Amino acid sequence: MSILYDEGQQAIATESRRVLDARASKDRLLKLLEQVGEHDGPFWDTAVEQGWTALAVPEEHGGLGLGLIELGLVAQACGAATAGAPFLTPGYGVTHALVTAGKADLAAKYLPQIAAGEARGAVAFAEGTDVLPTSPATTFADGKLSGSKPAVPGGLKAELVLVWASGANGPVLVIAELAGAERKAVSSFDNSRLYADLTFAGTPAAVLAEGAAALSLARDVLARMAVVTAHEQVGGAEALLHIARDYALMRKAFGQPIGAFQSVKHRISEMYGLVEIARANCIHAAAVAGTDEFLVAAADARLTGTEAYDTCARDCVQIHGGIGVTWEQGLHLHMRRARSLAIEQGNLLFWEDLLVEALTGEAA
Amino acid sequence: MSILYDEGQQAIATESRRVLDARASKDRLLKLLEQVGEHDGPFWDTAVEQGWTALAVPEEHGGLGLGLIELGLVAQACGAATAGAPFLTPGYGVTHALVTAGKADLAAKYLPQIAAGEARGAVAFAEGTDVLPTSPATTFADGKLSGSKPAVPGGLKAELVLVWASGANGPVLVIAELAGAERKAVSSFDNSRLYADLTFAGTPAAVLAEGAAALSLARDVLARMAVVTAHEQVGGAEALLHIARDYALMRKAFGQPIGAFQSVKHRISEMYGLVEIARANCIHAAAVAGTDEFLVAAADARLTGTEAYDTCARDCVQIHGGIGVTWEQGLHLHMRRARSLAIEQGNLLFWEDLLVEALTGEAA
Amino acid sequence: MSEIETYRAQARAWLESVAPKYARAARGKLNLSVEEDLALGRQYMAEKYDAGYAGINWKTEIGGQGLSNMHKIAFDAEEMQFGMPNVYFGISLGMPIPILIHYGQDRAWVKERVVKALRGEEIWCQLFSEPSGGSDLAALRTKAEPDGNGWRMTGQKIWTSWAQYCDYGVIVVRTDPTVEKHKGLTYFWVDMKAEGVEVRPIKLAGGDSHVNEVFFDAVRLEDSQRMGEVGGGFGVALHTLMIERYIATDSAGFGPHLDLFVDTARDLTINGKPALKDGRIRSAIARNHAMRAGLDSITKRAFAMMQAGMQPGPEGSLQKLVAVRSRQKLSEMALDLQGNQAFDFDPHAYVKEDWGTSWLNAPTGRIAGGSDEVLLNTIAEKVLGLPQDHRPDKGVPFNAIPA
Amino acid sequence: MSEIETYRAQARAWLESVAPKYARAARGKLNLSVEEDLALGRQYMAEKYDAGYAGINWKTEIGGQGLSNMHKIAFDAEEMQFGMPNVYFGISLGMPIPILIHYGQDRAWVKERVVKALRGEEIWCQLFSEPSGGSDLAALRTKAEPDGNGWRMTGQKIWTSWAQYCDYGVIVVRTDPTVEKHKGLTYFWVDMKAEGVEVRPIKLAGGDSHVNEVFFDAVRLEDSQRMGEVGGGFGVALHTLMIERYIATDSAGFGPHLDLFVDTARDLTINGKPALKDGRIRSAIARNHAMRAGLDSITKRAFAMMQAGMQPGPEGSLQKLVAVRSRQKLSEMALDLQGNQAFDFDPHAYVKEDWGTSWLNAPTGRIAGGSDEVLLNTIAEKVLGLPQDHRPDKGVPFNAIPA
Repeated sequence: MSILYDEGQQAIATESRRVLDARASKDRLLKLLEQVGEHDGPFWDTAVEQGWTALAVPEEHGGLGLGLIELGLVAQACGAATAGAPFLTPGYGVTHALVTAGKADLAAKYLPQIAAGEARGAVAFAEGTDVLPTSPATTFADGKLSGSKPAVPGGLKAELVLVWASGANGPVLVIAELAGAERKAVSSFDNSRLYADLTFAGTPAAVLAEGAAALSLARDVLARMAVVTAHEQVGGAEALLHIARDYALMRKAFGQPIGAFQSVKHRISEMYGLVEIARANCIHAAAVAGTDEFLVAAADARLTGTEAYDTCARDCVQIHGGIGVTWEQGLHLHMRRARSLAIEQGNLLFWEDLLVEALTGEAA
Repeated sequence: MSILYDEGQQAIATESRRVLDARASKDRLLKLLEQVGEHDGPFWDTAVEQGWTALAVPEEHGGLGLGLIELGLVAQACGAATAGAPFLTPGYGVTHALVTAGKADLAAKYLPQIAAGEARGAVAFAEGTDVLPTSPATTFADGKLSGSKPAVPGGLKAELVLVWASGANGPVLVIAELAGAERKAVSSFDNSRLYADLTFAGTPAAVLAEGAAALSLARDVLARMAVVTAHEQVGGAEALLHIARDYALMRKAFGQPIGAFQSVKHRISEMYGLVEIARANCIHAAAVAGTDEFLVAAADARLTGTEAYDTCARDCVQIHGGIGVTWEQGLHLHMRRARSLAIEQGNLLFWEDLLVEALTGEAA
Repeated sequence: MSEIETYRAQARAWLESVAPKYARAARGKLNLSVEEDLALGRQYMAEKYDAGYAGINWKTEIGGQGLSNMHKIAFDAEEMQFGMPNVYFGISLGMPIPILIHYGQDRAWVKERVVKALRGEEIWCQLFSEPSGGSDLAALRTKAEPDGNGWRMTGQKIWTSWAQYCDYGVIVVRTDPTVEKHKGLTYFWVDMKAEGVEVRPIKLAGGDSHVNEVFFDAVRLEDSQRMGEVGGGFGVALHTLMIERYIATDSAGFGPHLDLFVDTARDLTINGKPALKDGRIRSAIARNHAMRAGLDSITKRAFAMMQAGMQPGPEGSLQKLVAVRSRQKLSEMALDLQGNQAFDFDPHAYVKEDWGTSWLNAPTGRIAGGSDEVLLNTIAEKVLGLPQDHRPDKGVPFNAIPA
Repeated sequence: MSEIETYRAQARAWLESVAPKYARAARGKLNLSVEEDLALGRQYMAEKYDAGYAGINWKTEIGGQGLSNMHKIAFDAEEMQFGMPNVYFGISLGMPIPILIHYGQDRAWVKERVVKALRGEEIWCQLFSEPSGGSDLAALRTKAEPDGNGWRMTGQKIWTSWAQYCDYGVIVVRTDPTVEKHKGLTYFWVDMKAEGVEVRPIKLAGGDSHVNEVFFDAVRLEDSQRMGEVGGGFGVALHTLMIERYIATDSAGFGPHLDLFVDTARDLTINGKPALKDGRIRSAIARNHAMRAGLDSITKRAFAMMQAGMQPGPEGSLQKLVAVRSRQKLSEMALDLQGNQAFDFDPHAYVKEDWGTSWLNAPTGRIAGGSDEVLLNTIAEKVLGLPQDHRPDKGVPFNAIPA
């Protein structure tokens, strides 16, 4: 649990950034914004080809046996590129659940498919505004799921879904194949996230954990996904910091680069501060995954990641002036992604309350 | 209820500012900070001499029969001068209670003394962190008060006190002469406020209102005092805005006035915005006193007044750099006053909750 | 009931009488294209003119009703609640027409334009910003060169609202590149249908295209189209922006009213508890209410002073700066509060009634009509007397400034 | 148990052994004057030196222990919890002594000074700021003119911490007014007891006087007191500030730990409900925790990198900027929360354990050792490569700049 990246991790960071830069296409991403139900195929092919789907899968199941640190670094590169598919984070959530739950048969059945990119994962915990409802309305009985989950990221095209439901005795965490569920595409401001309302009507599903074990596993999965998302947010925020910096050096007003005006200059310095604080929290959180410190560290990373990406999106656009709000220029790709990532895995209010409860023992 | 000041009101504003400027003494005020239990005698003499104590007292009781608008303008001038005595605001609270309660005998007895500056008023509503406790621990029975009120502004030297207490059937609003109470000076960061812990052990008191009437009168008194305080905050904030502006024009760094640097320039513009928004709320609140709109308008004025004074205190000191934090330079007089006024009449949290309850009907 | 109250009641009665045809509630169901909605808007403006509610506070001799600002405010307040299809005419009647009234040379022609603009038969746009200029009005490059007894104009403007539907525009161009940059500008009106004028819509981040690039290729201008002195364009432009400050105020920052935030929160829970009970939500409601109330009081006072023949204070310049910036964050919060439900998004939803479009379009509001930074500078320099930023180009002839 | 952990345990044992005499808990009862507390502090430093906990990560040949940064961090973390009387020696050992070790010419003399400073027998101060200079280091006016084989120094410094108790100081002065302003500076050490040196304490807003004005009237400096090249003073000064960045970090912004805020809130109610249940308080706790955790992780990583022989990233420069600014607002909130009870105030309360003094002294923290604005500029220019602000004085010889 070192807080300094080793050579292998640095290589993953550099390589993932390199390959995404090489294959980036703003036009493709802009087109996706106006197409409900489409994601960025080329990006996802890259992810599979690069083995990102296999990163956290144990070697005996055809994976690379790596963990949150490595996945975080990939997510950071994806965030910088406003990656056009939502499967990486929930895919990791499903993977971690399968690896941890101790159901050898399910692990053996699904993990190789996930590693190979044949099965894409979605995670359906939330109902209404509850990120992890105490007693979910979605029910599980006799091996079958009933109920619905609104606007699940990646839900429209994933093959597997990890569902938080109510069982006979308390909550259960189950895994189901989405072929057996009804999906309705949700038209959103960030359409490549493939949000879908999922309806289960007797959908076959298998139990990963029950009762208290289910709750702690679900929390762990959620916290880990939040840390991956925080890395993605840092990547996006850092990209915006650099875009703003470069524009401030190039663009002239009143006869000098706008970067020479303190309002622009100091705003960019503040962006830098938010990015570095969030990055430091991400590195720490990934390093302490699996320890008692993790939940608090995950909340710290998530809160600062969201603040950094939101603020950088606001300020980078502002620094650009008129050009910053055009469709073609594309800064709104980050602005939209900042919003979708701020909501996926639970908003600021949720994580503030969770953190304070962990720190003070006082529930909201 | 016009929102444009008439000539008389403009004259009061100009004259109160002029006389306070003429008699201002920073050294006197600085000395008071280190003396527990002393207030600025010369200032209070001025207040009495100028008839500010008589402003809101009806003419038949020796007053000027004016109201919140005029008192607000005087309070604004006092705020700019970080006036060295706390009696103006609670004095008005006591006056308004006497005028409104409809107890002719009490009004006839006390109002002339207040108008003449012979009786200075204090208001003791708060207990613990409760600004207006639902069931105060201080009790009133058989014409006598028992209990204590912590750190009452002006409590150390006032002659009269308006007390929020529990009576036989529900809350009561009573008036007592402080000669009959025990007072303990509280050493504070703004000593000329004359904070005192008041202890009543069978102190004789007279009832102004009981039950529901007491609650609505207490609320009205509190809201009116909050509007006076908001004017005082606007006066202080505006003074800091001007001090900052003047310093930014005079002080040079890197070969030019620091006011030419956008970080300083924009910060001062933001100060201006906060001052003008708070001022506009104050003018509106004073104009609608006595109408159904008043409580909401008072909360608006109070919230923006506190934000303006706090922010201007922080930023004016920051703009001054090292010199801004010296004792002699005296900006800390405003910084300290910003804090004491932010807490007297209830903090931001209290007024936020009160406002939202008025707007939505939803209690905290 | 005061005279204004009576007037307000009459106005409301008339608005209700035409609402079934024009109000947003009615139009919403029809899924009209922008062109269809505009056509309906023109009908509404004509009916409004015939009913005597157009140009309320303008002089009768140029086609107005000759009533007070208070009458105008009363009508606007009522009209706003119906969501009539008048958005296309806001700028036209807000800035260009008043400027035309003030500076136009041929008065008969001016009156004809005013009436047609009030009736919605003609629309005017305002051509200020340029690609290279950004927020620096004095850096304009579009030029007009003497051409016989008139001028020939060539160049490019950008961010021109509704230009694709406009008949005329007001424009600031450089007529003398050899003098200090803000001194070489002149103000004209231009026929948007004239030869050499090309309009290209710009698609914005939110997906719609009501702003445009406008190209001028050797467009002929008669000297009678000039408004103000040759070289006096900067002053006229500032005058236009002054008007804008008072016309374009909305303490909601042109986003949803705070009541919508309360309604949104009322139906939601945070970790199982009612959102309206949560201190964070209460704080957001309270602070925004206090801020907006302050801005509204500033506006009320400004109009009361104008009414009393006084010059309103400069605090009016705070409106857009403060309101739009806070609208942006409030909209973000309103979306976040809804959790996954916030993902359900309609890009065509009305920005004053929808948190999604309000959030997505807020940045345009913080930039259009003077960016936050320009407004802060203006307040610092014009109101508080602080020094200008360092300007290497100061005092340098325009054609000597390195591009 | 790792070697560091063992070391930490030993250190704690020793600290506990001397705590009854030196820890704040013990001293608190005695109401000591600053002078009495300082005397006790000198004793503590001597005991600490004898116990082998002084100069932990410094080379043995100049009087240190030759251990790693990790050992130093471990000891400091333990020591901080006891509140030992070491505040008077923090700057002395933090910046001047390391600079002396790096640049001092007479090594034997240097080692003697280092040991006496470590033992608390001598204290060093840092003389940078000047009345006219403010945050502009290169604008210093205190001058040293050649005088035989040495120099003669005249001028005034300000904001010098603990100068009234100091034996020596390090100072930057102008030795050549005829060159561009940052090029004419030279760095010396100075004997604070020398003839012509006068120290006048400055009373601060909080009421105490640990900073001073220092006047130099034709004070003689030997050339052997010079540190670095003639004209190289600016570089040495920046080196000093670099060290400061890593020595002086506290994610609490040198105010109370967040736990104190939680404890404060735990006992309070807001409108009758527990403060810790209120979303506004929860948000303040959560955001501050997240921010401070990030700063702590940055520091941990910086030391881990130094330990691994790498150069830590520039993000260390964020510490003071972010931490002190937020400490100011958190302290205000902590006071407001207490209502009237907050008025009860002790001006001598320890700033890290009291919201009143933390709030009142926070502004000094946002200005001393580089104001927020200077830090933001430094990050923008040195880290992000953004242009310098406009500087009319750039390239102009110092004596040609209008005062």
